[in-house]
Amino acid sequence: MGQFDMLLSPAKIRHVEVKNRIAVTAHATGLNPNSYPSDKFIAYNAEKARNGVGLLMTMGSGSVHPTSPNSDWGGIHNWDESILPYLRKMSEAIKPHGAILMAQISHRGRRANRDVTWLPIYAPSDDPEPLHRDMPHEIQSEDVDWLVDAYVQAALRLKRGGFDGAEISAAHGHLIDQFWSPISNHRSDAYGGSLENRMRFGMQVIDAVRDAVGDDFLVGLRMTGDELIENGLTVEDMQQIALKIAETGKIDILNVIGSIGTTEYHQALTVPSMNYPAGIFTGFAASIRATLQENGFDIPVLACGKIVHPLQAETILAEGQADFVGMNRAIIADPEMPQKTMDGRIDDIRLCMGANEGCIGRIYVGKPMICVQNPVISRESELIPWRPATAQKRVVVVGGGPGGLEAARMAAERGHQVTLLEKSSQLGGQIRLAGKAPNRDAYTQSVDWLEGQIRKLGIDVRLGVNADEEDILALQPEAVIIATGSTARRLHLPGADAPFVFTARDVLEGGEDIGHKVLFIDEHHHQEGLSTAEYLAQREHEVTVISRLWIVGEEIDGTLRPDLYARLDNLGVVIHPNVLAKQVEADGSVLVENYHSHREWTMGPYDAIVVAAKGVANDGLWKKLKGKVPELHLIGDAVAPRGLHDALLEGTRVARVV
Amino acid sequence: MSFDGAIVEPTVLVLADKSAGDWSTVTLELLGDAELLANKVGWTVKVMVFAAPGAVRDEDARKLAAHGAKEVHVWEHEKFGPVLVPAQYTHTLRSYLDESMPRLILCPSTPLWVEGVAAAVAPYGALVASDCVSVKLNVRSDLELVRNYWNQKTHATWTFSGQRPWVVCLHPGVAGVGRPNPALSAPVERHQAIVLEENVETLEWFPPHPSRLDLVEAERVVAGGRGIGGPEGFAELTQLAELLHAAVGASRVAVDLGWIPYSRQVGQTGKTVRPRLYMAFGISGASQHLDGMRDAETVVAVNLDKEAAIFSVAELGLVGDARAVIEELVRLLKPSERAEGARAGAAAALSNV
Amino acid sequence: MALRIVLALFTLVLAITMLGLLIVRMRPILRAMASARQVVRWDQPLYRIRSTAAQVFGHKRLLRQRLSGILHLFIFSGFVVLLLDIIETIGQLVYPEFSIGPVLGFLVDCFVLLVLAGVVLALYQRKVLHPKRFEGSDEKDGELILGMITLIVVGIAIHNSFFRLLEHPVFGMTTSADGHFLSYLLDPLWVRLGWGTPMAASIGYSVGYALDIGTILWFLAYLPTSKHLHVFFGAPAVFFRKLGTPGRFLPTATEVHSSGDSGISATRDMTVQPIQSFADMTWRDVLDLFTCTECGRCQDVCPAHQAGQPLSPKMLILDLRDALVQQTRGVESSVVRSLSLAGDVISAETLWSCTTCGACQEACPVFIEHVPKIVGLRAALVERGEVEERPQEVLEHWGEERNAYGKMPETRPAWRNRVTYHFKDLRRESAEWLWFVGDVASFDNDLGVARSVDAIATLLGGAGLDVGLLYDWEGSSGNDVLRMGEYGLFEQLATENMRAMERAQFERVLTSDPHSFNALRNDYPQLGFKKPIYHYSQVLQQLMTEGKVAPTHSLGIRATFHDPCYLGRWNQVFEAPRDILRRCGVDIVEMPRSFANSFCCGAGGGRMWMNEAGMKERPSEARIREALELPGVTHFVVSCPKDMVMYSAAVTALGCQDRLSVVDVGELVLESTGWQFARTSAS
Amino acid sequence: MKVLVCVRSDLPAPMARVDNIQRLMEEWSAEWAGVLEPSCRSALQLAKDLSGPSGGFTALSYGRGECRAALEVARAYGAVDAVHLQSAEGSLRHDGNTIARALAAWVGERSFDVVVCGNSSGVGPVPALVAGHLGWPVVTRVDGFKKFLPQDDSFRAIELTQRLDAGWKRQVLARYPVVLSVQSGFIPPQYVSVRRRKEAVHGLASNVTECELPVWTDGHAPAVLQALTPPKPRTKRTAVPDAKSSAADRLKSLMGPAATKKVEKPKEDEGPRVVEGSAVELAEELLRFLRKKEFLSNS
Repeated sequence: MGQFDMLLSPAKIRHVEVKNRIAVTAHATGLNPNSYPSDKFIAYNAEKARNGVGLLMTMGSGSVHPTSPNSDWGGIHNWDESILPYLRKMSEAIKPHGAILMAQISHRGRRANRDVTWLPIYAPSDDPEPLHRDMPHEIQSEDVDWLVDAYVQAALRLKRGGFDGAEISAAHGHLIDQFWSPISNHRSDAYGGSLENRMRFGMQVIDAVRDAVGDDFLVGLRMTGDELIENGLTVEDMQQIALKIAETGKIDILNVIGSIGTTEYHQALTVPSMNYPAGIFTGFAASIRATLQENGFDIPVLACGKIVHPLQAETILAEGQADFVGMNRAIIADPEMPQKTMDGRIDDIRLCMGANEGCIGRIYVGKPMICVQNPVISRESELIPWRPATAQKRVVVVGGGPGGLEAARMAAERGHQVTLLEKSSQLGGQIRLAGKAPNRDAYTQSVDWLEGQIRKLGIDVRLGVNADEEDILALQPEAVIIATGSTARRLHLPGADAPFVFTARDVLEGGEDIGHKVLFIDEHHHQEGLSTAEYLAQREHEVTVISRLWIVGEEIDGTLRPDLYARLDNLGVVIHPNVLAKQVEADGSVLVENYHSHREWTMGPYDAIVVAAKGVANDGLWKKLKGKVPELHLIGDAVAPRGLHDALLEGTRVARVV
Repeated sequence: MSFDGAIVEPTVLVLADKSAGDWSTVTLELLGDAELLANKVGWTVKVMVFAAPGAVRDEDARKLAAHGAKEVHVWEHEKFGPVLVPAQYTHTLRSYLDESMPRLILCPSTPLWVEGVAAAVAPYGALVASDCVSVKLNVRSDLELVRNYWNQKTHATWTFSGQRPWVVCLHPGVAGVGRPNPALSAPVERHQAIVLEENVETLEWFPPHPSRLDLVEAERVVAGGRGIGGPEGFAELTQLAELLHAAVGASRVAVDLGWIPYSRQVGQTGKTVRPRLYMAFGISGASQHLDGMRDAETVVAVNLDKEAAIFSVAELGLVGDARAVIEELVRLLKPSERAEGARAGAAAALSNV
Repeated sequence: MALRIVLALFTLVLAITMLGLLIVRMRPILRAMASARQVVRWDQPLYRIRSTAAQVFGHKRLLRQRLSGILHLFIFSGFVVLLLDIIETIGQLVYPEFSIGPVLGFLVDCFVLLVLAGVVLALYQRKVLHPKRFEGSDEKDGELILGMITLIVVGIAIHNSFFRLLEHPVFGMTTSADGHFLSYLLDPLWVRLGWGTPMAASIGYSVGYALDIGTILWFLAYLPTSKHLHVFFGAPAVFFRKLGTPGRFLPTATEVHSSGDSGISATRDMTVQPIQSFADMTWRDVLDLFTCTECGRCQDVCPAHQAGQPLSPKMLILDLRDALVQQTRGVESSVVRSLSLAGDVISAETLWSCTTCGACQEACPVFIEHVPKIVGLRAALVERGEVEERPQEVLEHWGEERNAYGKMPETRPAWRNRVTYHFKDLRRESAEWLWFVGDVASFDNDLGVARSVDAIATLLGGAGLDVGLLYDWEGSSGNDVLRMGEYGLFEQLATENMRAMERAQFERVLTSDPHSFNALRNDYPQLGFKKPIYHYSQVLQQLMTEGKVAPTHSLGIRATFHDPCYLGRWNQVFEAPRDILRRCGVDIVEMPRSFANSFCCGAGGGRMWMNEAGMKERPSEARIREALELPGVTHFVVSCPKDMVMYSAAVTALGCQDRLSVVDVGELVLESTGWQFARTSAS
Repeated sequence: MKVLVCVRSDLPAPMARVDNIQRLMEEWSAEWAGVLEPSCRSALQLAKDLSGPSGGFTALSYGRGECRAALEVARAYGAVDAVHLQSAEGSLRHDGNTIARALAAWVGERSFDVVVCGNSSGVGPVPALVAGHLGWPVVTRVDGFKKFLPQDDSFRAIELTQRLDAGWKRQVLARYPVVLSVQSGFIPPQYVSVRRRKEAVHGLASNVTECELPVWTDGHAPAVLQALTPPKPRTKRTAVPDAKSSAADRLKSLMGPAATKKVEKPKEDEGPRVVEGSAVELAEELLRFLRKKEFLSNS
């Protein structure tokens, strides 16, 4: 066990002992349509506690006042007494598992969205939030009292609801941060100007909350370590702020993140995706912790931001960068991660790959969260109670992509005798291809995990088998699952059969001699589009991208798109939105039109034209087998070409009924 | 200030460690802490170095200045060879303290310094704390130390007060090195050290050798298993170990096959090691082997089998032929002929002492 | 008349000399036995007589090796006949008319032929087959003896045949039918050769007589310096062997009864003594040294010997015997005196090689008890502090943390977190059963061990058995400690465990580890422990009989079962695990070495924690190879956590995981019931 | 040669957790017997070897009652005298200076030739402080002794091997009186069986000499133990982006070199990593890793 001595050791926050250093920080889930903690939300949190999370913070951006509504993204409203029964239900469901339970309370200030309650939004100054651009009302000194009181009442409700503590959010450009930060505070009264003045509002909140809740309740503070925005707060500012907060003795734990949610780019950065290094913000936590310690303060510091592996977490703790590690997405991808760590089953952990397209990305667009690689998440009631097979069957799975792998894994777990046939020489299907694109290699972790599990289960895997009808019937299967995926789609354009027209898959598979000057037609709109363009640009191609949409790569997750745009720009890729390709000429030029005005013109000529489009379902085998085997199922791209999550979900669903 | 008649200077004396070519990491860590303390109460940071004549150049001293040293005192003697012995500097240190007693002495918490410094300061009644993690001055200007107890499983906080000189030995690697300020400089003073050997006299020196390095206390271990192919593989591994200043270990299979003696076996039926770096070559990682090395800080493994269990504990896993990788490493790490000559010269000089 | 007087005189002189020599040579041996420590072996006299008869006359053990058993039986039977012949021959010397009658005479001649056949077979075995087990034995001695036997039986035939030629002319008798049919064949030959004259026949008779009686007397005097002392000592050795379960190490109350003290605890220290000198051995140990027939069957079955380690049980006995002989012969140079038995006579490496599997004792036709001697000698090393670094560390862990792994005692029940079944806490509650889990099952991180413990727990839980654990009150049973010769530590561990078990309320004990099973079942009772002890295979068998554990589908696999030394050989539990396997639909294929002849995994007697350097082939790997020879066998079934550790490693080392999987009996039972571990989620 | 060996007690290694230690200090320190600190076992072996088959040696411990186990083992190793310096508080509460001064005072009044001390990790200051107070030389990290020289009065010395930094060793000639320190495992100790321990206990009751630990009263404030806590690693001075640079540059430095490079590079972040390639590539990868982890200098 010595490997995780620090991670699994208990630690104290004020009067409370936390059983280990694994924390989940408060995050949005989109699971609360009425803005009260839903049963689904409670079960989601309880599952984390049951699997051994030591410090469980919940209710991301839990709103303290109607001027900061949360229901646009399924968040919680901690505005009045009506939430109390829900809070009690929550603490009763979670606390018996031994986790320390805290919840976030916040006012989002100018970041709030007015069109839920249709109340004006409030901010230190009348600058709009660059993201949604709603104009706020400047907070008057007489407003401070009711704002502070909103925090106090919310904290008291948590206390009465059986929670162990409240975390005041001063991160992500929420109200307290808005006061702190020169980018949003241009006041000249007692709440603006000097750092002391800018901190005044936050200090009032801290004082009032602590006075109200008393000594036996935890009060934490979430803050950024560096806003990483021009003219914003730097780590040195934050060290000073942390020191001043520590001096009050009223805050029990500091939760340090990085960035600020003010622009698309910074909002993405707060939830660093696979495009960023792991543990990107732990240095900030460390700097703040060091400052506190050098000045004799012993407040525990929590670090977060892409902490995905228990070994990484252990190093962070052992090097004294933090006292707790927030591992949100890691625990979303594998709720059993803490337990598996305790059991030393490290290679059984499904590692978060930072895809974001299931969790935070969906929440930002108002949809409930899922996990792109773990189909169980937020379908706990459907998928957790699985039953061993009543009779063992010979199951043949055709196709070793994610859907086939998951189907094979689950069927074998249930006790079936599974044979997995894969055409190529390796498992993983198109995910392996996707992993070849720049910054996308982490995407293959999803199939790496499945492959590892498949090996442990001892499934009969046959590689290099291009199975036809006879091959399958020869195996005398009692059930056949077809997961043969999709093939690349070629556009039906005049001239598109020219030898210099390639598909994105041709590019990633390599081996094609693609000319220097490339027109990239993005009809895929997800990662296969722009990431392949980046792949070409990295290899010194001169790339022009056209897309008929006005948000190019619209299906790419909102937290991955901004820095992809940034990288494409650095590589000199030119992007034309609203442009539809009409015809490919023999000389390599392309007739295009404006998608809205239908004005036509010719682009090029180009040495090569690369087309990214949705695939074509590869279901020939399925059609041939219909009626010839007792049970036949079709899953994943072979049903309709979609993505990783659909394949996994269909794979696991079908494996539960064979 | 005075202590039993002696004048106590408002200085922090840092004992600098320069055993392997450059300043050790802990020296720079010590300077970081010294500077922090000194800035708080207006002390001066002085650095003391013991070295063979010419071993410390002025640019070496500049590096110390960049990390906060205000004065650098180099004590030189022909007998200070490539490895320093505690007893050799005790007299020099003691005679220096006779003249100028610093408020605080900071040194690395390694056997070389703890035992030598303690012997030197005992007559002055100094308060000594070894294996410290951090040191700071509290509100009453007492020294507050956090010390490692029981293999770093427990921390103890001690306070030093009063007029006696304080000696704090800092555990290497816990503080980290701060950002240097290349603009700073410090005067360098060179002195002749005093080495007395009348009571304890050196008869013979034994240079380090991987097969003699104690596995249990080694900071680095390179271990071989079945995958390195035979006793010749171990000969090469030993060469690599020499280049990396590591001890040689082995898996049970290699020992059973008679490629290397049992004393080198790591595992449940061998030694339990906890080095900072453990490099496993051609070891598949049976649970009985993992038992003996899972507490290593950083594990690197080279194995042909992609599925080998050793990769589950390795921070870096390399899939390939262990023997070939060892050969490559030896080739890449082998110092040039010139450096080789210098090394041999140093060894020869020592054996003449 | 003169002939008879000459022969009588010859016989008398020779008899006095040779018997004198016999006495002179036997005395030191008997004296050594007398000065050795006492142990009483008179319990169950009737059974002892019966079994001695079966072993001596029935050759029960000897016949396990067909050829040598039969040839020995031939030769041995000759010795019985020898008595008849001596009676007849000496009788005829006194009174020529004396005869044992035609029937017995016929028998004598039959046996003469049998013995000759035996000798021929023996020579064939020694010279042609030359089995490895004879390596290190005194072959000259063996051949000399065979020669003597030949001389004797040839002598018998000769003097009997010449006697017939002398009957009438010399002794003046009427020719009688004495049944010596060989004489009818030989007489014509003598006559043809012209040796039928009274003079020649007298000479022939005398030669035959001298060959017969002379060799017999010479043989008697020769015996004390030869391995053939077993002629005298064999039967007593069998008679005075240790009875009861073989696995008991500590002496019983009756065995130490006559040593004069009343309480057991007071005498235990005296009876289990490190063997520093021969005086520390029991008389039985000394008897063993001189009973050894050098047949080498022990060496043949010894796992340490096969692994190329320095131990041979045979050589150990012979080396001790030679050392004792040197001492008794009065070679009392200071060099000899200063030699320590453990270390000098028998090297430390030899002693630490032993796995205490007991195969040697099981194979020994004269019931020599090797293991107690090895352990006693180990104890001498332990008392002198000569313990290798690694086992030393383990002994210290046993002393300080009461487990071999040096883990916190509180973490002993940590394995429990893996299973959902709730075990009672016997520190507070009472239960019908105590599960004494043991060190390996509690602490070893081998995946197979975890699997098997989980399976057993799930089965017990599923069957609704009322089971409790001692939690941190449990300590190592000390079985290995005792066999490593650290007696004091064993006593300490056993006392603490027994104190804990006295405080807890339960009816019976279930063990999952045959080593704990052995200590609790056999040695703890000598310290006063009284509760019944079961191995989990026995409990599962019972539960299956009662229908509480019911296989729902037949596994339909071919498997081989490995008998753990401490379950099978030492405790005679062979059937329970096999029975439950059959009930689960397992087709059991026995390995050539099975049941009492099972081959040790190499972990016993503390070997699990010792250096394995210099082994040619680990016993566990040899065993796996043995199993791989069996056609169609896919599973290697174990019922001991140490076996699980050793054989999992062996299978991995041999790279045959895909051909043979090592599984616990419990796992297979669980699989056949279809019960599942309560898995927590699907992800 | 008159040999003194200083022994002390310790917790069994797996019990060394802060809650146990705190309990030990507060609740058990009077009765708790402890176990022999492992390096003292090597010290005892060295003392035994030094004093030869015929000579005995003296064992000395200090503290409250907690050294009983240590003295038992010392007796089992053959210490003829067992001395215990009794103090009102357990040895845990004393700092090294107080202990060293007390030991030196006791030793100074007697005529020992060699004082052997255990030093568990090699960084305990007590043996050297004792030597310093006595004005004797100290040979640290002894890992063997070679032979006795003729013991006439004019030249009394022993040959020892000493371990130095970085795997160096030297052989020295040390004249009496001298203080020696050993680390655990440097001198392979003999096993002490439970029976031998028990016999030693019988002898111990009548043989241990209790002395009062001299209290250091020279008017200066001593070192004070304030608290024992679970380990709370100190924050390393980790390199964070320079707050003075622009936000874009700060971000760039957080992203590392991969962000600006055109060619793909394997990621070096997420925990364990398995790399395939030719031997040369692997070796280079390994060296890169070692440099990144500061096991090799970057030159």
